[in-house]
Amino acid sequence: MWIFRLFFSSMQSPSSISVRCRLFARYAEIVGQDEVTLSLQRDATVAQAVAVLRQSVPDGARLPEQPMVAVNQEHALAGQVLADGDEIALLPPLAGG
Amino acid sequence: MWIFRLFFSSMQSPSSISVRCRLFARYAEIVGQDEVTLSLQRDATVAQAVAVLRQSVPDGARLPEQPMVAVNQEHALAGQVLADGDEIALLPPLAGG
Amino acid sequence: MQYLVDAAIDVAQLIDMVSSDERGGTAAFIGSVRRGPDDGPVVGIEYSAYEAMVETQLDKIIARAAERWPQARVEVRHRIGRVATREASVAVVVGAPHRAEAFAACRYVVEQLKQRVPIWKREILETGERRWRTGDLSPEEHP
Amino acid sequence: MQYLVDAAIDVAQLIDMVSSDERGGTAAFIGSVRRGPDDGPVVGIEYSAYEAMVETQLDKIIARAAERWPQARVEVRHRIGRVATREASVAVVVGAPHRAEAFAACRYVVEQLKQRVPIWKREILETGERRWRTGDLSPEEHP
Repeated sequence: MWIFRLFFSSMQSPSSISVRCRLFARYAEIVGQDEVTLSLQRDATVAQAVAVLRQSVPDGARLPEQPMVAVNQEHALAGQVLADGDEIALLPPLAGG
Repeated sequence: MWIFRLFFSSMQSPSSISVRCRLFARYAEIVGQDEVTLSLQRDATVAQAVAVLRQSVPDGARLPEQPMVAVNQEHALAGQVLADGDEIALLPPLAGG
Repeated sequence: MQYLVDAAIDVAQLIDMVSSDERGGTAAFIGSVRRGPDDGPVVGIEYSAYEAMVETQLDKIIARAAERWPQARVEVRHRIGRVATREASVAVVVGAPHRAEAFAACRYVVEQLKQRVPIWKREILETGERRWRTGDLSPEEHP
Repeated sequence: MQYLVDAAIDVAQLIDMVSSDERGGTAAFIGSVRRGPDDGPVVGIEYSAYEAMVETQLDKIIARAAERWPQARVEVRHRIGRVATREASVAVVVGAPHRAEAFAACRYVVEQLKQRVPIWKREILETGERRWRTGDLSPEEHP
């Protein structure tokens, strides 16, 4: 039973996941685009996604290392584990109102 | 000098004062009038004015013994001393808003 | 009379009056004539007031608010006479540079108004009967 | 989109929506585009948003307010796109049976909105230049 689970689990979770990353306001301006698809290792965290993004877009190093992030439209902490198909968003300091 | 003052003081302060007493809302309804002129002894207090009013108008005893009172449009305590020409008002429980 | 009005209160106009380039946050309180579950067939409210004292007291309340929140600007209107259910009976509108001041000054003026300003209301029932009400309380018993 | 609007916010209409026979107290917050003494020649603000998340987050904020103040009704509108100085950029309007609930729920929704709802503003200067601003803070330095 335990072996079965491991087997199916590895079937359903390939070694990499694909995550849609959205950029807004000043962050979109900095990197010159508002959407990037990132390929991440399985069980990658929000922090790892941000690190990959900062290295894979032009001027990505000008993005903060620990920006405010949302995952699937919910505020998320740096340690949250991502799943294939998630939408993450880098949010500049909010200024509604 | 002291005698002079006493003399002038008694000249300017006759033994009784006249006070205009206004009634509003339910209190006006109870006594059937919205204004009464009261003649009070010199140095009468708000409480004494209310006592005189309750005895001198029809159904005055149905007014509360310690209503909210204003003197010259300012909220006043029962012990406040009245002066000739003051306007006092009996205020039912306020209900603005 | 500056604060007592006998026609509909234009809240949008009051908001415009208190806002400015420097005052970006506006807090407002609008009281409307309501009919609660225990209130029976109330069709409106008739407001009466000690009019001169209303003006005197609101002048003072607004002056005290201006001392505490010097950058705030306050507008107050209260209906007098008959007001139908759901119409606004009172509006307190405060503009300030920041929202904390706007909320605090608005709340202050509303509470002071309820405590100090001599206005009374009489419910008008469907039957035509009228009934005095005290503020925020159950109907006054007739003595 | 329920909360984001690209035309003038009609505050009087929102007040009408949240008031009822049972909800006699309405508290409102209106934020307008301001130009403070240090802001220079700002002629307006351009708002942008993560629109789907604005809707998701405001739904949740309003649902949490409804748990805490079950008798309150909340309406929120936020402008998107360009808004001229002194126009309303946001309105939070709360009707409740009593004013304490209306004020508390209104303040709660405003604070939550400022903290959680992904909206950004860029000042438009007289010169045509644009400048990102953070909420309630000084202009962000460009990195």
